[in-house]
Amino acid sequence: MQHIIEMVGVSKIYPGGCAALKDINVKIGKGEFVFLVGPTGAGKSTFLKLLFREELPTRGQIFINGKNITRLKPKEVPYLRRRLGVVFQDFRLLPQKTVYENVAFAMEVIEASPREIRRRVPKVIEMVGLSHKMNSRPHELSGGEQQRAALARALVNNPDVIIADEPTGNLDPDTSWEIMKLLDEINKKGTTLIVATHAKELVDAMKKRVLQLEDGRLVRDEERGVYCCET
Amino acid sequence: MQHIIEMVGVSKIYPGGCAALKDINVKIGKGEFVFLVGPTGAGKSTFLKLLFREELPTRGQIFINGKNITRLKPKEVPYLRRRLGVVFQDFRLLPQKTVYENVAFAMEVIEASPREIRRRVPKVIEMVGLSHKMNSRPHELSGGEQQRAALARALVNNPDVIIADEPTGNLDPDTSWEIMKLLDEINKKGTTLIVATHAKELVDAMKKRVLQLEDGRLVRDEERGVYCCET
Amino acid sequence: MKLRTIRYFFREAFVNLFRNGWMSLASIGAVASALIIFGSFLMISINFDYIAKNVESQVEITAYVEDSVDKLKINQIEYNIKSIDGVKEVVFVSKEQALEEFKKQVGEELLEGIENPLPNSFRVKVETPQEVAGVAERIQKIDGIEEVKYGKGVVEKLFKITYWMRLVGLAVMAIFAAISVFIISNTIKITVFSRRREISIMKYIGATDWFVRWPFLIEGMLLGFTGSLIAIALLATGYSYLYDMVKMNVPMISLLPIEEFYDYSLGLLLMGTVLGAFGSGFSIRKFLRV
Amino acid sequence: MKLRTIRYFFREAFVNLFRNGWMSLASIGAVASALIIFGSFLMISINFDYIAKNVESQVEITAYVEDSVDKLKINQIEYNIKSIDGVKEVVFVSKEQALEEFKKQVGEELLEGIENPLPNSFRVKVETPQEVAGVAERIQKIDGIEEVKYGKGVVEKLFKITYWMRLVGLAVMAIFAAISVFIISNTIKITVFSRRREISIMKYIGATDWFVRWPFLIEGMLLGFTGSLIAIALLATGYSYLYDMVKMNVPMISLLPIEEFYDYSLGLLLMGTVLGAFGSGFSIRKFLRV
Ligand SMILES: Nc1ncnc2c1ncn2[C@@H]1O[C@H](COP(=O)(O)OP(=O)(O)OP(=O)(O)O)[C@@H](O)[C@H]1O
Ligand SMILES: Nc1ncnc2c1ncn2[C@@H]1O[C@H](COP(=O)(O)OP(=O)(O)OP(=O)(O)O)[C@@H](O)[C@H]1O
Ligand SMILES: [Mg+2]
Ligand SMILES: [Mg+2]
Repeated sequence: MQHIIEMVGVSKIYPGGCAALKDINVKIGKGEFVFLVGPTGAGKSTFLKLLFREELPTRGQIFINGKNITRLKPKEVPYLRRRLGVVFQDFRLLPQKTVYENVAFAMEVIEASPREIRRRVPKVIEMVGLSHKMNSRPHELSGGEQQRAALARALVNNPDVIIADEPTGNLDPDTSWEIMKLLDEINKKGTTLIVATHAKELVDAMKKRVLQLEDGRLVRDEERGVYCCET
Repeated sequence: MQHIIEMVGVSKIYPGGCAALKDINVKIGKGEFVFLVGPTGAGKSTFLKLLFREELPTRGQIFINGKNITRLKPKEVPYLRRRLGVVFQDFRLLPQKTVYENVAFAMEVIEASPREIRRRVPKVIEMVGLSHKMNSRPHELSGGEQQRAALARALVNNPDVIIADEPTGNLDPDTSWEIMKLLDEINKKGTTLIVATHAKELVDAMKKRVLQLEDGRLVRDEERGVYCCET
Repeated sequence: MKLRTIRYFFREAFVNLFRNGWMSLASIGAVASALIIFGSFLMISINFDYIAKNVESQVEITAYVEDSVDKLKINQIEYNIKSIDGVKEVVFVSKEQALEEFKKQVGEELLEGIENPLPNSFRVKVETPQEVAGVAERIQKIDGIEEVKYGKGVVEKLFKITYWMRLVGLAVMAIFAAISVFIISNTIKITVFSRRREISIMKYIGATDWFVRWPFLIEGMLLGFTGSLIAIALLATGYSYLYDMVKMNVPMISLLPIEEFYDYSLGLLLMGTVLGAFGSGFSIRKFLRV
Repeated sequence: MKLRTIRYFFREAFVNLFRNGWMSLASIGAVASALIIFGSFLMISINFDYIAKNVESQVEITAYVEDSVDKLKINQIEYNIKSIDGVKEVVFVSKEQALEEFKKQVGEELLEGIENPLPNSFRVKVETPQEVAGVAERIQKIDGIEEVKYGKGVVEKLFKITYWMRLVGLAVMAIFAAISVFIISNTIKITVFSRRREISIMKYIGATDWFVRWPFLIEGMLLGFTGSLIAIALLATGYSYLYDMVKMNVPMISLLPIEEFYDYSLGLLLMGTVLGAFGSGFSIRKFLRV
């Protein structure tokens, strides 16, 4: 199996001294579905932020598709990010744009054709069950609706890797299940998925690879794992 | 039992036409612990926003402690809000202030004495398990840490009613449990609690009164209820 | 309101001033620029007035005395002129003095050996230049005065010019005062706008309008005050530099000495401070309605 | 870059202009105010120059001809003067004309019956007023010229004044140009700052720097353009009003006609537009670093 993501000896110490990640070594293969679990403040979001270069590691190397992304020139960063679809924990929807425009924006960035945009955007919004809110602005949406809008934006360009930071934190169990099934389908088509989550039941039911962080350390890496209550 | 909160025929239609709440009639007694459940977009946050006057109902009356809060003059609104402790779904921490300052601010608003502030704030931050992040700004916190900071701020003034909108959405199951136990303790001391949540397991385990919203309607009101998967 | 709350307001204002870093600098810069502009116009306008006064004060009346009048009568006439209301200064110019001056003007050699055709005269200055016509008329009526001249027509023109100088100066100053106020309040409005979320959060926590507003007001005051100080310092430096340069290089133009502007600087300082405070205080209003 | 992307940039710029509502208005207002200030000083400075030129062009040389010179020789002298480099206009003033003028000046009756002491003379105007001394010297050397006068001393003073008028005008204009640039870029910087979150989100989605920047640049350009148009319209209205007022009420001062400002307005328009565009383009930079 080819490794699409590889972390070698990665540590992240935030200015201020908080060591959010400590010597992480991990390989993720193409097409894998990985859950990232751990208590609050364990470093899950930091782990994901390193992948799309929101943060740079203090030590260590990160390879995506064999390319060392800690050495990227600022000019190359956008092209890295375009191959990743990210659902941010705090959503990061553009406040002035409607759901449709937010999703379309991700396609405009890669200079997709207007026809393609008009075809694809409504389809993806439908997939996350937000068709009825297509023309609402983020501040007119409920928490769960914002979360799904963020998910739709991450999916729209059919990225190689989808990085989702608690994509069901604001969703009821039923909707969470649907979203997970959707992600599973996307994964089956070959997309690599990395999902940080606290949804114990979902993790237990899905039986995917589980990476557990604890206080910045990778304490468990289990194929077909469970959320695990005690470590 | 005395009713601290009473909604009479309350409807909320947002500008744009979305009917978020439809003819809600509900009474909540002093010292009750109420879960507000329902699928995403059902109107839970709207329900809570009506209580602290972020939104005004389109129709109907809302009484808190027997006072009709839909008729409050703008000048009276702050005094209503001071009797409520609110955990917002989107946290609403002041971005320029540290965790300590954010919590202290809620006490400064009610003109508490500096001594009282210095005594009480660290205690409450300790209660939510955030002592090690006391001097961090919100953007330096993980999602779960922000959520607990917001909770600390809601608790600090010992309000009559605590309104929490998904206070565990960004927390792992263990931490969620601790937070719930904390809220239960506070409730046992006489504070009324209204908690909107998607955490099925917690609701099922706590056996409190459950109000279920579905598409803006109150479809279930059960003492010692469960989250309930099918309606 | 409790004393500790007032202390909190001031602490909060100072802390925000520093936390907002370059945003505060930008506001201070805007206040400073606006007041430099307004201050410059103020100075120009005041100098206009000063120069106008200078020029006006040079207006004088020449009263020619009849040739037949003797020394004694002349003293009497001088006394009569002096006792007219509004006369400031009377100088007697004898035939001989007049000829001397005339020779200087026209060129000595041309008038050599000609019998002096010029009469005795008085030069009269008035207190308020605008009264010159009235005074001239009254001098005319004095016995022994042959003719009165005061540049009729020219003086009127001069007054018209100085009147217009003043009017335009004032109008332009008023316009630029308005523009300065706009620039200051505009900038402060934008900075407050960029903190609207903060303001709404405070309100949701249960803060009263004034609890939110006071620190903003004080912060605005500090910004305005600092900006004004900078403006005043730069204006003073610039003006004294200009003053020295003009004095050295163009001695015939005399500008108002800088001391005269002390009171005005206080005005500028007040203006900046008040605008800063009220700009913040007012702009915040619409964000408090939550 | 694809054509559709360019179309997207423009659509985005226009949409943001409207979505940001009063923030856009505030920026336009800032550009307009700053350019009104700069434009006013530009107009003042240009009028200073114009008035200085007017005054300077009135400088003339008077060349007195020796009494002994006859009619023919006078023609010859006139020809000689005309052929001097830099001479613009030569007017012959005969003894009789000179006396007439002198009488008007001094008062007819005083000079009645006196033999005419005044010589024939030429009044010479030069092309560049600053050359007056040189030309005067060369006229002096012409045979038959007794004396040359051009207000030596006074003319130098005059030039000194006009020189200073121009210098101060330019310096003040430069200072106010700088202040205007500061006000515009300052305001735009703050508005961009208040959208920094948006900018960073776009970058996180995978937008290149220029993809984010272009709409801002175009938006800034539109803001600047609109602001400049408003400034120009107000300046033109104000100036033509002033011009008419001055013309009616103070006919002795002549301001530059408004037509002369057409080219300058184009300059202002360009300045506003470019400042708007670059202000946005530069301010955005630091928020792109994510
Ligand atoms: N910008 C920052 N500056 C300083 N410290 C930070 C910063 N971001 C995160 N941290 C700290 O790093 C640690 C890990 O944070 P991270 O966001 O990765 O946690 P997490 O596992 O995502 O938690 P959660 O489940 O609550 O979202 C936390 O203790 C947090 O306070
Ligand atoms: N400001 C608004 N303007 C227009 N519609 C709104 C606004 N706020 C909420 N809505 C709509 O009202 C409905 C109820 O929203 P609400 O936030 O109350 O849902 P919720 O139950 O809290 O959902 P979640 O669990 O996802 O947070 C949603 O369909 C939402 O889109
Ligand atoms: Mg996180
Ligand atoms: Mg909600």
